[in-house]
Amino acid sequence: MKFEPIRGLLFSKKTFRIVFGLSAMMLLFIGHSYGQDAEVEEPVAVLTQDVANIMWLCLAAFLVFFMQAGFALVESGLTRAKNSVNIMMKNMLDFCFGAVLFWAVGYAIMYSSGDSNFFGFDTSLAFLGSANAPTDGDGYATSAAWLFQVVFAATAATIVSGAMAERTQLKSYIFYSILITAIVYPISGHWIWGGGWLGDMNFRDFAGSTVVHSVGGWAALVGAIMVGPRLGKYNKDGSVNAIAPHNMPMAALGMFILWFGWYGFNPGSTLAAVGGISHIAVTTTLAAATGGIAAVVVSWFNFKKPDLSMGINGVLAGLVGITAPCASVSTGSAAIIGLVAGVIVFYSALFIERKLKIDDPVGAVSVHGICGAWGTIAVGLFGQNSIDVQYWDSETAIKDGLFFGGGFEQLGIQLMGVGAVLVYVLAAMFIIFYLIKATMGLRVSDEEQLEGLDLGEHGNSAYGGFVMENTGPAAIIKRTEA
Amino acid sequence: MKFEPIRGLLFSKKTFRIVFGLSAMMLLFIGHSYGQDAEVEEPVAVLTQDVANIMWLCLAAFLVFFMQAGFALVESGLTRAKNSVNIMMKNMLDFCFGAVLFWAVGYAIMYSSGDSNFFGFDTSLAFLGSANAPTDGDGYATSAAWLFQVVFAATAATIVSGAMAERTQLKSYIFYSILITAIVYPISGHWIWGGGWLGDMNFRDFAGSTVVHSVGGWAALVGAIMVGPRLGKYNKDGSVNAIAPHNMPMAALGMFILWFGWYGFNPGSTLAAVGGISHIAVTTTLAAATGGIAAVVVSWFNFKKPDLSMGINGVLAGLVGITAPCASVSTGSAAIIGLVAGVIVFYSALFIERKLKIDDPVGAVSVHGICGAWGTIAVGLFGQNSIDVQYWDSETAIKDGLFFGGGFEQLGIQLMGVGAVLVYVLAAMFIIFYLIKATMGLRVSDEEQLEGLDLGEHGNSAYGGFVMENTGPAAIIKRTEA
Amino acid sequence: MKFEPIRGLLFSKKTFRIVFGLSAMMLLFIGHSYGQDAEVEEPVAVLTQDVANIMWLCLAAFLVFFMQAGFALVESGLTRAKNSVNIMMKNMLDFCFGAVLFWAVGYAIMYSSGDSNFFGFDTSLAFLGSANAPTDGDGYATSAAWLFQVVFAATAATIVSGAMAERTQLKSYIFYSILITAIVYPISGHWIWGGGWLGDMNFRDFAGSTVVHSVGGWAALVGAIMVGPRLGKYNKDGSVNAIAPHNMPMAALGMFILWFGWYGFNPGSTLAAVGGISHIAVTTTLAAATGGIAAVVVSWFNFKKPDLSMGINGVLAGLVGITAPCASVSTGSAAIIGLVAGVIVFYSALFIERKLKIDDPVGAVSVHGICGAWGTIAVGLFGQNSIDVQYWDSETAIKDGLFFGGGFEQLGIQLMGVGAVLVYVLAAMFIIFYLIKATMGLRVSDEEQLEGLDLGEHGNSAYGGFVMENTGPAAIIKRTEA
Amino acid sequence: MKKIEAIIRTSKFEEVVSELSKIGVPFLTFSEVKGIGTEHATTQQYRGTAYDVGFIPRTLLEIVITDEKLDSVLDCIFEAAYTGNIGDGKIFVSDILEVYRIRNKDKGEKAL
Amino acid sequence: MKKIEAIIRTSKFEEVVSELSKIGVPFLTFSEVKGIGTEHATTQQYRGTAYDVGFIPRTLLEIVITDEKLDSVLDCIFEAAYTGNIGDGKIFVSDILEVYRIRNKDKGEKAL
Amino acid sequence: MKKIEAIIRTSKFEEVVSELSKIGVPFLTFSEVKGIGTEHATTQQYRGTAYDVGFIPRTLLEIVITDEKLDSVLDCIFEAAYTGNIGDGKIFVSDILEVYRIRNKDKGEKAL
Ligand SMILES: Nc1ncnc2c1ncn2[C@@H]1O[C@H](COP(=O)(O)OP(=O)(O)O)[C@@H](O)[C@H]1O
Ligand SMILES: Nc1ncnc2c1ncn2[C@@H]1O[C@H](COP(=O)(O)OP(=O)(O)O)[C@@H](O)[C@H]1O
Ligand SMILES: Nc1ncnc2c1ncn2[C@@H]1O[C@H](COP(=O)(O)OP(=O)(O)O)[C@@H](O)[C@H]1O
Repeated sequence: MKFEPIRGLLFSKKTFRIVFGLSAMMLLFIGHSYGQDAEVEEPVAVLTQDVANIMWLCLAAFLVFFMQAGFALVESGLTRAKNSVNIMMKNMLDFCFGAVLFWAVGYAIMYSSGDSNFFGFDTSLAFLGSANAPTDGDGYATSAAWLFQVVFAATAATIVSGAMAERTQLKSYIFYSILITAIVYPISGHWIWGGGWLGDMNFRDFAGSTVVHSVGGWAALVGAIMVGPRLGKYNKDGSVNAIAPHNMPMAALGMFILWFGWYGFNPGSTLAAVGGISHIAVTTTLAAATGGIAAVVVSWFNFKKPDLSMGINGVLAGLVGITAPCASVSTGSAAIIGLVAGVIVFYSALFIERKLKIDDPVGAVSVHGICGAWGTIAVGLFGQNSIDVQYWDSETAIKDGLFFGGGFEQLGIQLMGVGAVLVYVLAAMFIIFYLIKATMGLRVSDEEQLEGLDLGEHGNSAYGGFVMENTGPAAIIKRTEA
Repeated sequence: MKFEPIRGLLFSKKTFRIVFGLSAMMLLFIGHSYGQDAEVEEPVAVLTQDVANIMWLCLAAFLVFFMQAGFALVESGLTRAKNSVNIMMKNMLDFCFGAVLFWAVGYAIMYSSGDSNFFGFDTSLAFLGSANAPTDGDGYATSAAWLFQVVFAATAATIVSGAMAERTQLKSYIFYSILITAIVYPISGHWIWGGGWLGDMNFRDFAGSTVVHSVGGWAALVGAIMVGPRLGKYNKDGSVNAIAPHNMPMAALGMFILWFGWYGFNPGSTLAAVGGISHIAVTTTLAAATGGIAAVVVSWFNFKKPDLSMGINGVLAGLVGITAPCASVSTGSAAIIGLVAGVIVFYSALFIERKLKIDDPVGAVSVHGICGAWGTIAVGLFGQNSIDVQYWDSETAIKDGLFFGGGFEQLGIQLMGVGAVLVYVLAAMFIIFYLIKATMGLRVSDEEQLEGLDLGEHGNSAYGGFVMENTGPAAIIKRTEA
Repeated sequence: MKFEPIRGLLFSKKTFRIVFGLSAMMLLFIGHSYGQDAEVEEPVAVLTQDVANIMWLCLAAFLVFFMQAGFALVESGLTRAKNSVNIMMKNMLDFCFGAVLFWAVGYAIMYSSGDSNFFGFDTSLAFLGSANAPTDGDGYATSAAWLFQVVFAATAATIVSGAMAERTQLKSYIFYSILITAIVYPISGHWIWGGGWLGDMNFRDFAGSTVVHSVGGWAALVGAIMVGPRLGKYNKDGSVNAIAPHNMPMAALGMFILWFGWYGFNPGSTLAAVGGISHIAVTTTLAAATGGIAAVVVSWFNFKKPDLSMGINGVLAGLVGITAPCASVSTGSAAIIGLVAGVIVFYSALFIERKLKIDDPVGAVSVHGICGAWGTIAVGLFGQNSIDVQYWDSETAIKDGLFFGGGFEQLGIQLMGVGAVLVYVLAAMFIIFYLIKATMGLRVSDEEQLEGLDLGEHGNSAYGGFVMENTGPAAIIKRTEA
Repeated sequence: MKKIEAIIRTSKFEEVVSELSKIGVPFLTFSEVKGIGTEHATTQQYRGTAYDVGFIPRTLLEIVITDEKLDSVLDCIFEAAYTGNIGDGKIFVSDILEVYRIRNKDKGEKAL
Repeated sequence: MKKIEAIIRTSKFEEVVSELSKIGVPFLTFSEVKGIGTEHATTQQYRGTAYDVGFIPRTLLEIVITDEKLDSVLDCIFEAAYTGNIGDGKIFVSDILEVYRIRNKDKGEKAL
Repeated sequence: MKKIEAIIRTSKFEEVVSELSKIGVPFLTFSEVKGIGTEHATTQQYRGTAYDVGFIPRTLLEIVITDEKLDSVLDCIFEAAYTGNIGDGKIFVSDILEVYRIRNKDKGEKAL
């Protein structure tokens, strides 16, 4: 980072070359071509589209990376203080292991060249292949693509953390997170984004409602079922106890960070520096807003009081819902898609908790699984060819959706994709969690759960110096009426 | 987000077209024009200024969006734990409702074409008009403009939240926030940025000291007066009690996030990808720094100890103060403007609390209202035509300020703008809050205020598991000497 | 920020000029040159490389600025609640004072033109010289360069805060932070980045493992020694007590923010908008990941339980370690460099605490000092000319490292740089802290330390409303076996 | 000497303390306790499931006092802690054998 | 009247309270205290240095009761707070001279 | 048997506990309480307005002990909790009728 100062860059030929090692690729010398225009004499370097694409992809990836903090805060905030160290550790480690595994293996599966429409492994991409030590713009483009993909893979992995919070062994969680980033996610990702069969059918999942969120959400569903509910969550008669969260401002901050990061997630999925990112950012904003409003209003109506945790879920549901259709729908449709997502997430969370008796402390299955499916299907309902074609060529652009006169064609494709990924992920994750459970076990002991995983798994506690309530499982929490 | 991987973008013609649906607009094929330059054979795509502008505007808008989290944290941190859920809910909802309303109505008022210099409504912009489902770069530019504007509108709205914290009904707050984003803010915004009379007079408010911050600050003033002080804030003899904040690190984090987001707020207001953003970022940095220093030093001197909450206010005051003049002054002037803002905010906050007996828990009126006015006036004192003209054409650029030999001309215009907005906002907000108070009421009951709005409005609490002090209003807080 | 709306920018000639005041520099009118290409008729403005560089530098600087929040949170989270106000104040003020001093003095030292290889002062850069009120692209480039440098300088300064936490007087800390940003950091910075003797030797420190982190780390070492350990940290027999942290989720959030900000720190150090930033972002990601994994695994092995605070240190160690070599090594080497950093930081932290009996509450010396040195040396081990040359011209590019067949040449240069900075910083900081100690004193009184610096220095407390444990120094903390 | 333990509404704490100091009893020890009795805490809810925390935060005052002052202290508390609603709390009186002041080993009434 | 102070395991609190309410004692005052005794707290560690917090969080129940009910309350606690391991806690019984209900100045057994 | 309630300076807690354990009393129950007395808490300030929290955080020790050991425990506390400044705290002694150990229903001195 030598500079003398940067002004040098502009005027000193020497320094110029120093930093612009890539000049051959990146700079465009124009000048004498302007025969009749005497004003411009010096050649002027301009930013090529290739470099602009790489930069945009990197910036978007940074924003998506930051979502990792958002997930950690939402999960920790909505659970109890005695498990906070454990939750932070999980959210740190799933990214760390995920990055290494996706570098070594995952990316080579996801983008294996098209021999197979179902599964392949491209050894030339393992360990980032030639981009391992890139020496040209080609390598840099691969690096940027990997970076953007790895943060997506880590998102899918970390979704599960919330659903299994407060009762899962750390080592089992690490093991799971390695397998999802290395194998499970890349396979279905390959189907849709890597040149596989769903992509070939013009299944549209622009930014990952299905590829990322539903995969994470269905994995979370299997995980929550297999690890079982937290002690004290359900009474013998099947009635439900509230397990109160320990830090609502922390959860709300996490929501804001996730929303912020989503501006990398969706607009970044153009993979290129194009004007169309602004429309995507607008649809994303509106769906998040209507999702939040819907969930708050519905909870206000049903519970008599507006529930913040439901509002947070609603915003995230709107964001997950718009992720697939963000570049295929109008702003009006986006507002409706978010609104519906906010309603869905509310009833889904209650249904899973109260009817299915599955304990998902943060509502991850509803937000990511169910609303991911909703968003993917919404492409077949609200999608408009005239918008989509701005981001794709006319052959691969979607058909108009059901509500825009296109009939059931695109909707059918979307439903097939949703169904295929659902079946695949449920099966794959069932096998994985079954094997983990059978060998190393999934669940901590009841004693450990009672005193908290911070003490049991890490030997310490999150909030030294604060006087905490001595809560047992259902201690001092009595259910009255729902 | 299909890619195979992104390398494909560079070499495969097919994919190229797929992603670059906008090629006609965005790509610049140069090549055969280089008759004498045989090296460049292939056409090379470059980033057009139009797309670069859109991207910069979007990135800046993302940063400004994140300020929403900063506001929530500062407000919550500086107030009591028993109201934290409520504060997070307000800060989430004012953005959600604000986005929907500004999409439906607000933008169409603010940028109504120039029939009227005072008020108009451009139906072709309601619900984002043609950019609702954009099919060209024109639409994308409008989308980007809306995005950048909506985060500004939400900022103005959320400022009020802090001043009315800990005692305002949630539903009244929602109602207020709808009205300010839909109507109040767009009208004065139209005057200055939307082609209205103040803009026509070359009133300069580059990034919104007046348009955004003063509007929010004056609305906060009316709100704080109309809702009345918190229980226990003032004794019968008029003396003041301290109501201690519950989480200073949270407030400080909020300040850092706001400062970070301000780098979108001010530099983004170029509305274009230009080199001049760097100067704006520098003036912004220096004013924030001197604002923080000034407030800490003054509080150290007056209180014998340096006060963190005043320091936070000082940084924000510096930022608000430099918002209008950031692109019109030198770095030295910026440092002075920030310094003065830091001093002003200190004395202003004490004056409002102790003399006017208005209870503004976070100092919002002083930071945003008063220092917004100061910043706007500072343009007329420190502004330099030679700097300003870099960002505007020579007709619309400001005159030199009083301290730079320009006399009172620009200062007069600035003062008129400050005064006009002050009068307008006080009047409009008085009517709005009056009507809300008369119909649904503004203030929660005293009992609810005592036990906290978290319990009263939401039925739960922010910090489950922590043992909290059982504080009544002035409980265990006795004023001694100021 | 006038627009009508932004669409106007595209079509109205007038507005066009208004915002594009810099057109002469920035816009490239191409058109009639396309003699044979009748499609493109209108001149199309494109983004010049100069403006793109400025924008990238600014964006990167914004991200690095945000690291200030990360440092504050990690430091506060890993220490006790009774000092949190003080820590926030320090982290706010060191940036505020740092910005002003670096503007007035520091930058003029660091980039003093090459009269001297050791020390100089370029009066034309003091107070940003001509860029104080820039009127051309040259000035904007200097502004951007200053902005990027000031956030680096503040990083170096703030590192020390953690090592001296919980016992240092605020005014002494402010005094120290002024001196490091104004003088100490700029001098060694000049040697390496400002045209000084180390840079001339082709010493490679791409993004500041030595320039920023080691300088901060060695200063932290001197500071921690001179201020002495916290009360109760060491028993009379020399054995060590644990002083438990007060907020682990806060510390983890700080780590995520630092990681996020590092994507400005390293990729931004290209100082130019080039495709190579993607490779830098990948090496940064992998080293952080392996650093985190290594520290967790080693702590798990040694302590029987995985330690979160060590994991946080490990991620940061990986990031510091890759900072110098990020643009000179392959992704595989990056993974190894991070892994080694994670192991080093673990043993280093224990060694400093247990053998050297130096009390560094957050492990700043190990993370920044030791791992900064490790990263710088790693360039001489893992560096590859073929990668490095992409970012520098062939004359200034590094030689291959020891493990890549380049022998000891580059390694020798790197070792010399590490050694020179070590000696210089230890000497300079010893003098500074000695003088501060001799005049105003460094350490607060024991009573103040016991009741906390929040009460002693600021007269209040961070967490009003929470019931806190009444902890004395070693109160209720008994050491058993390590 | 007698020990008075008064379990009062938290919201009445300020008032009781200031009244006690008026009648010359500006010393006591208090702590945050939780009460289970006839009065129940407000029900809270999280995600629509109500829960009754089952107890009410109360303040426990502990005052050791000479026998003569007992009645005036009792009256003072009756007055200041009164709302008339269920949950105003209880007062327990018991015997104290001896009191010491650590600072100077004063004992008995002198130590109060 | 008697005062029962029972220092029990925090984890047994729920059970004791619900058993007491079954035998007609649905009122008590409790608080979070810390105990030092034969049983020791789990050792914690931070950055590899173990530390013994030296005490165990316990719940202190305070119940004032008529003399007749004393035995049944004691039995109830013996039952519900029992695990058989070291650290089950202690019960202290002492005399209470008088009890008042603040709400209506009831005194004596009526006030309970 | 006697109950000793000692309200001491929080900063002296460690010392008192370790001295007590030296004289064979390694058991007690303690809690965080707040004291109002002659000594006042340091004044805090927020935005320049001073406030007196009005109380001092103190530690309340509760030790039940046989009558013989009473004096040695008292002396031990006098020693270890002493600074000589106002606010060293108080010790209250009262009678305990009976003590039980929950684990095995031991009663009386055996239960201590
Ligand atoms: N027998 C008792 N022993 C100890 N504490 C009691 C007893 N009875 C009541 N209390 C305490 O007194 C508080 C108030 O009692 P409650 O029955 O709710 O109303 P009231 O005081 O009007 O009779 C309870 O919350 C509890 O803390
Ligand atoms: N003499 C005593 N005075 C006051 N509290 C005591 C006394 N002895 C024990 N305790 C309390 O009882 C708790 C349990 O005592 P412990 O010796 O650990 O087991 P056990 O109850 O099985 O004998 C202690 O943690 C302490 O709170
Ligand atoms: N009569 C009393 N009843 C209960 N607690 C008391 C009484 N008098 C004093 N205390 C407690 O003792 C503490 C110390 O008393 P204070 O008057 O400040 O100093 P000293 O102990 O030196 O007389 C007080 O903070 C309070 O907790």
